Amino acid sequence: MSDVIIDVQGVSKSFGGVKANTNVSMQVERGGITGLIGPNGSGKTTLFNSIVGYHPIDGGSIKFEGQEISKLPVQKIARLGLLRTFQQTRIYGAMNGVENMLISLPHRKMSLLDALKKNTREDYERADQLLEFVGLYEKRFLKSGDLSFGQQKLLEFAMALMNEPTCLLLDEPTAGINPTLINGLIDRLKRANEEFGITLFVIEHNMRVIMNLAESIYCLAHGEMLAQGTPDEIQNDQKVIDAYLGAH
Amino acid sequence: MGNNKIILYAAILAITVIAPFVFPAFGTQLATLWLMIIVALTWDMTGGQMGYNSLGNIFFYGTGMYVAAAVTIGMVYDVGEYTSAHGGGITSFTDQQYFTGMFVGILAAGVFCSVCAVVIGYLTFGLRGPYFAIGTLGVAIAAGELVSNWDWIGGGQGIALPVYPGDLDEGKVFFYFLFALTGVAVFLFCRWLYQTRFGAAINAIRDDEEKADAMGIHTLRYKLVTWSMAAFFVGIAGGISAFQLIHFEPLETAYQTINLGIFMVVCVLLGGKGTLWGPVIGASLFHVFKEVTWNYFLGWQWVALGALIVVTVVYFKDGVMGYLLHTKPEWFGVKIDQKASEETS
Amino acid sequence: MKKLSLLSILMASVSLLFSQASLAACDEIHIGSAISLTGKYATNGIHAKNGYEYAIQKIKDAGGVMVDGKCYNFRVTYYDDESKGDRGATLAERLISQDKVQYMLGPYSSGLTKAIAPVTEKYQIPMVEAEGASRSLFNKGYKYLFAVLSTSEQYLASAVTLAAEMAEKQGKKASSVKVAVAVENDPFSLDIRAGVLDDAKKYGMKPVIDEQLPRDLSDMSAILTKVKLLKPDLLIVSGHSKGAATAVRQIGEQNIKVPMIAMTHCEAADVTGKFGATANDILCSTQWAETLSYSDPIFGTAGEYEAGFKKAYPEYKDKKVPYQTAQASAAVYVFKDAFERAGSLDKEKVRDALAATDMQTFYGGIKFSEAGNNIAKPMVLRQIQNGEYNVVAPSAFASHELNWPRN
Amino acid sequence: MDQILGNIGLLFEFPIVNFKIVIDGIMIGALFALAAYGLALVWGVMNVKNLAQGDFVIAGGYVSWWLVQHGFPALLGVPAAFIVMWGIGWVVYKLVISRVIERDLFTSLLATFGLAIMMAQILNLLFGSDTQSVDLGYETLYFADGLIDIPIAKLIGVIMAAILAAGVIIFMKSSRMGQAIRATAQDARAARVLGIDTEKVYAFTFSLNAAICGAAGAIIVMVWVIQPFYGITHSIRAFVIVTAAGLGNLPGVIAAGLGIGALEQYGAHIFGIGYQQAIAVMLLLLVLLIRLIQQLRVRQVLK
Amino acid sequence: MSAENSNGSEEKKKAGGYHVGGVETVISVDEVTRQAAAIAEDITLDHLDALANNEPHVSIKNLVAGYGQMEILHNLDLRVGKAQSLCLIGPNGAGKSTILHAIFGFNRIFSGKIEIGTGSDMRDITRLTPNQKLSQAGIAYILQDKSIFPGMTVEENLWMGGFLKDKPQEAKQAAEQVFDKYSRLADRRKHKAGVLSGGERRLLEISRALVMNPEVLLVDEPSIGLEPRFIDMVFEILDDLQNKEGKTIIMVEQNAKKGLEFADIGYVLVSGELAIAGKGDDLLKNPKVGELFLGG
Repeated sequence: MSDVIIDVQGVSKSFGGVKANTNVSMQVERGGITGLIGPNGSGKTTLFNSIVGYHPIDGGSIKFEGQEISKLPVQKIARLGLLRTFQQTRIYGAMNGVENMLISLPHRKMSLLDALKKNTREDYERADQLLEFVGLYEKRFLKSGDLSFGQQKLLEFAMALMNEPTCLLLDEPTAGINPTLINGLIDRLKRANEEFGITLFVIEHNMRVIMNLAESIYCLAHGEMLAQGTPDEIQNDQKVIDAYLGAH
Repeated sequence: MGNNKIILYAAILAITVIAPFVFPAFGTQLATLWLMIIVALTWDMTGGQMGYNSLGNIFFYGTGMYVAAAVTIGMVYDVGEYTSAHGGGITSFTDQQYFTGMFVGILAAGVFCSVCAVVIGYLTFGLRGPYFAIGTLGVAIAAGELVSNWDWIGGGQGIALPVYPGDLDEGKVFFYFLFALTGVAVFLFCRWLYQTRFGAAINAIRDDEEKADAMGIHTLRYKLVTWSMAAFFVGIAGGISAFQLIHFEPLETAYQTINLGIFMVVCVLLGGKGTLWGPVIGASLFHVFKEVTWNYFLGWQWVALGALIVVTVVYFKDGVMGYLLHTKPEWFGVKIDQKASEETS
Repeated sequence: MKKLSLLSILMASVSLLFSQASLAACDEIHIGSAISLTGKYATNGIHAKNGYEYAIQKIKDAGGVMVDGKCYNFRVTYYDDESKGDRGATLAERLISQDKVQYMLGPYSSGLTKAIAPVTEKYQIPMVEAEGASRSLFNKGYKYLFAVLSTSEQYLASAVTLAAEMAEKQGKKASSVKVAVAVENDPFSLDIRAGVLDDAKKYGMKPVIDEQLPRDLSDMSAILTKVKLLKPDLLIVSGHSKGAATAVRQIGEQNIKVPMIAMTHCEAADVTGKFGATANDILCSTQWAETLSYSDPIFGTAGEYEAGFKKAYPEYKDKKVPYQTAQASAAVYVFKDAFERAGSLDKEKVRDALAATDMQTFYGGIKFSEAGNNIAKPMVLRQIQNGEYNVVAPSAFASHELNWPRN
Repeated sequence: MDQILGNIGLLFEFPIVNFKIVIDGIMIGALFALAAYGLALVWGVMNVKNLAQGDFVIAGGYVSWWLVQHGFPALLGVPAAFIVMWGIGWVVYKLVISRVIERDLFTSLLATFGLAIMMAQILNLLFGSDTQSVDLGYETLYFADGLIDIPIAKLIGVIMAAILAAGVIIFMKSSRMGQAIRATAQDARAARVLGIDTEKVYAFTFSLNAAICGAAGAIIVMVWVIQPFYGITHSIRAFVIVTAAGLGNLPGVIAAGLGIGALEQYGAHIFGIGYQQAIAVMLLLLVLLIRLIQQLRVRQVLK
Repeated sequence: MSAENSNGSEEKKKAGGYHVGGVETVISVDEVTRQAAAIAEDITLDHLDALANNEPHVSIKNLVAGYGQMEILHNLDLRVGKAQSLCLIGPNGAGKSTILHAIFGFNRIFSGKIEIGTGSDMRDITRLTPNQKLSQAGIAYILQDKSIFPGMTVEENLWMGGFLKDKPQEAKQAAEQVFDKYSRLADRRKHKAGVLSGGERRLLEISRALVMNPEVLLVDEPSIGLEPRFIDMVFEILDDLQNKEGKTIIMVEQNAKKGLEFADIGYVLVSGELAIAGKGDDLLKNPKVGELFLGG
């Protein structure tokens, strides 16, 4: 259990004097599913953005596979194989599902000459397979902008898989999804982890989801790392209960 | 490719070839039409397909003109002396000097412009939306101003190339085919490019660059490559124009920001942004409109052109191709799934 | 007044459409011209066009052009070149290949002429032009280009001579004269600059300021500040009408004290009308003045030309008829003369006749050099004295004494 | 090169020249700032980048000039241009701008560019292509041996510009329409929920912008010259200023306007007046580049 | 381009190497919609009236509405009594927010009526503009999140709430009353609204709508993006407004559990039509609703 893929050490970040993250440290194990929870305003999204390169950090270090990434911009980090999804899903609404998948081919592994080729039969097949995997095969020729929010989230997830990431960061994958869809999504996430061997790092608001999904959970509150442990440990941690559930 | 398409392409090709012989009097206008098609198609590479609306592509046109001229002249004379206002002596070029100079000059124009695109792109592709448009416009204006103050290349006097040595009508046809060949080459190039993964990637940049970044697409590299490909062709078009126009000067002919620089954008919008045929159709319509207004609305042609721009942009936003896509989707092989389109509400 | 010019554009375009039907008696000689009806040269372009039209009417009234016993009238097809070179070149192509004109009248400005001349040369179409003075037009070996006006390096060169004379009168060396030059960055003005610098060099004078004005000039106070600091003895300004207007205005505003100021386009910019006394004592170069003693059988004397023109074009009644108009008329007259001498409509014969031109006109003598520029007519320099344009140089034409120094 | 060094030398040889340049720059910059503020307003409130800004200025100038030609006092030109351009702004809004507000940013840029071409040409057809100006016939004040000259006309112009700017500031702060404009700029949807008729706000804002530009033009024609085709330079300057100052920041716009006026004068002095336009554009590029580098430091791009 | 490929076989390919999702795990929104339609009850107007205690304050009758050419609500009826609260739940795209938009006059109404008041006081307000809705009909709309004016102070934000008052002074007075009620806001009155915390912003959004003293509050997703303790705070405020001040509340809530716990009446909306209507508590207990929307 010592193969750490994302190593966050003592990261601090403040916006205009307001401290969003203070000395946060955490690790994501290779091949596992790690969760990050915390109430709104606890600095989850800030930490997430620091890792994916959306803004610079004030101090500390973030390493991906041993490489310091805290100064790299988004696209360079993505090209290392550390991929993210967006909370407000981002897919190419004007294109259909297959086109979306084909765009998601791992360009980071391509030379310019490779990019100047047309898509191969294998590319199309893989796109179809993954669309089937998330249950969108029948809708693959629909304009994706016309899909429902939940379907768009699934498409985005499929796109991420198409990209063959080493590690996938998911920003609130179940936010705004109908609860009935959530079970299926959890199932897909788990299978992506097991079958494709993709390390998942999931930020979630929904306790129920994360408890079912993650093997290791971190809890942030007020920008500080409050607790870390297995789902059971976290669920019974008094500090977490106080911070997260408020008056409950 | 379906049968219909082959017939269509063959017909267009045939018209292209015979046009200058059928309408010899219109040779220059037809050549200009191809120029418009070239600049519109290349503008659409970044503007329509990649979402970077440059107002500064005219920079490559002007630079292409000057590079072609400087190289051609430089192979025979000292450019500074040639352009000098005091420069005495009547200059002359042999046929061989003329054609070698033209070949090398035009090619150099293309290459130099694509290098310029990479350099300028490196600085400006961090800009988005209006800032990119204004920034590139600024580059083009600044370049025109600087060249107009650069005596070596003729400054505000402009620069004159030698006249085509052969027969006059032959010369006209010659330039027509230079433009037409380039135009066809650009069209085929675009047609191929948009079908590759690269084409899909630049579409992705257009639709959501942040997402493209997050998926690890080499956005900057692709942007630079696209623009430099576009610049290559615009530079070549500029080089050909230089020889066709013979005399040109920086502010109104070469770096004509508010003429050709904007017209190419209007052509694309008129025809339909982000489509292969849009720029071609738009350029043709625009060119005809322009020629007609300035025949029959003498003095008012600019008002008419301005109005055309406003109307196109404001009321006709998807252009001809967009309109056809809406009303005749079956022409484009798009199948409408009745059930699906109902569900989406 | 402005409305009138607008109206005249419309009328012209309408008459263009219907003109084929309206003329009868004499046959037509079809001439083409791309001229600036819009864009920054529009004012002068319209002056030139009016000059062409007035001459055509006068020639028609005088019985037309008699070629080999047949009577002809001129008809001109105009296109608007928008004051842009590439447009002009395209239009010239169009006039020649689509409208099939065999002869051309020039556009306005040296820049446009430079753009069009290669085209007319290419098609071997004789072009008589009246508004492109840059001498760089005449070192290209063009054989079909003829200019009735003096080349631009002569425009203000006599001002340098005047300044030298004045310096010597004061007991100073001519070489001590400090010259400041501010010209627009266009072919015409750059040529003027070249002429002035050449002449200054001859006298050993030193240019203390040598700057170029931008094409959309609206402020030249930066140069005028340097003028204040460096105190030149002669200030040369050239920038078409807007250069003249801006310069006179700011010279007055900033109270620039230079003993001699010389510029072009004073009349076209109507500096006396706009700025009154501020314009006093400024030297203005002109190709022609109505006070000069030239004359010819069609237009009469220079003074009669002025009067006749004002009658035909009432919008000019409150101002000077600009020389741009007069030389445009002269260009048409040159064509008439050449056709009649050639006795044929063959364009090669006409070209040869044009080359052999040697005539007197209300505009002055016209005789073309090998290169096609007019060598029979000097430039004159007028000084604005109490709101009047009085010829002060060269001495052969001078009607008034030079006021020096300017105050 | 020698000339540039010589020009720099003059700055040290006659230090007073620096004052002159700065004063000139500020007097010009004050007028740039007005048009730029109008641009910042429409940009901020309705996300319209108006490239016809300069042409509104020139049109305002011609309104004033026309009045003077017809015997009206010159100072009347400023309010008259304000009112006339208000009307024109309103018409332009209804016909064009109202249809580009919700559209992508390039649309407004191009639509207003078409507008700019039309306006310039119509002005040319109406008034001719000559440069025009209105001579107020006022004296010029001289200082420092006549090296510094302040034409009273310019002084009046600057004062009028200041009054106009102050009026606009007070209007935006305290009037209801001003508040509605600010609210709409910050969140149009929320403003609609509170019963603000944003359509009316947009129309008002755009008309106000045109009116401010028109008044600026009426001042410019008194202290400078105008010509139908000068619009684009004013537009470019407005964009330089707004880009440098940011949106919704009136003091910033004024400061940037004055600063750019001064910088341009310095540039014109050192490199020669022929580079004036190039200098304005270079400043724009420089500002963009600086802002870009700033953004890169926070791992972002300039939107 | 992709059209060529659309001719490809429609039958499911056996994906090499990957599991193919079985029918039981295929997740589909359509499936939810289908199930919802299956449980749809026959809803009578009497039933709706009864839920509104037969004294509806806001009534929607046979409403057909949408955006542009698109029809989203089909023949919808709604009744809510004075000082009652109604919560609309349903899958994404069912038209919940469209109802609020229609009531406030933000979208296109093809046919049908919206009325306010009971008996003889009943007024047809279908065609009023948002502006008139707020100033004449006493209806206020509280947007989802991020609708404050960040560059204005808290005080100015409240004054903007009274934009439609005849005199600015009245708006200021009304704002003072709001400050008296919510001292948390009063403490920050001179601060820029942009620096407020999430909960404070939501409080400001709600209280800003109170400046015009409306009778009906349209509340769009009050809990979205809020941490749990603020969610409770928001519902307490709404509860206070309904029960102490007699405001009628019509709410859209994604968090169906919270919404139904709070509301007197619950409507389940599917594809622009009413599927189930009942008392909030009843719906909570309804197993079908629970299965569909409450996550089991």
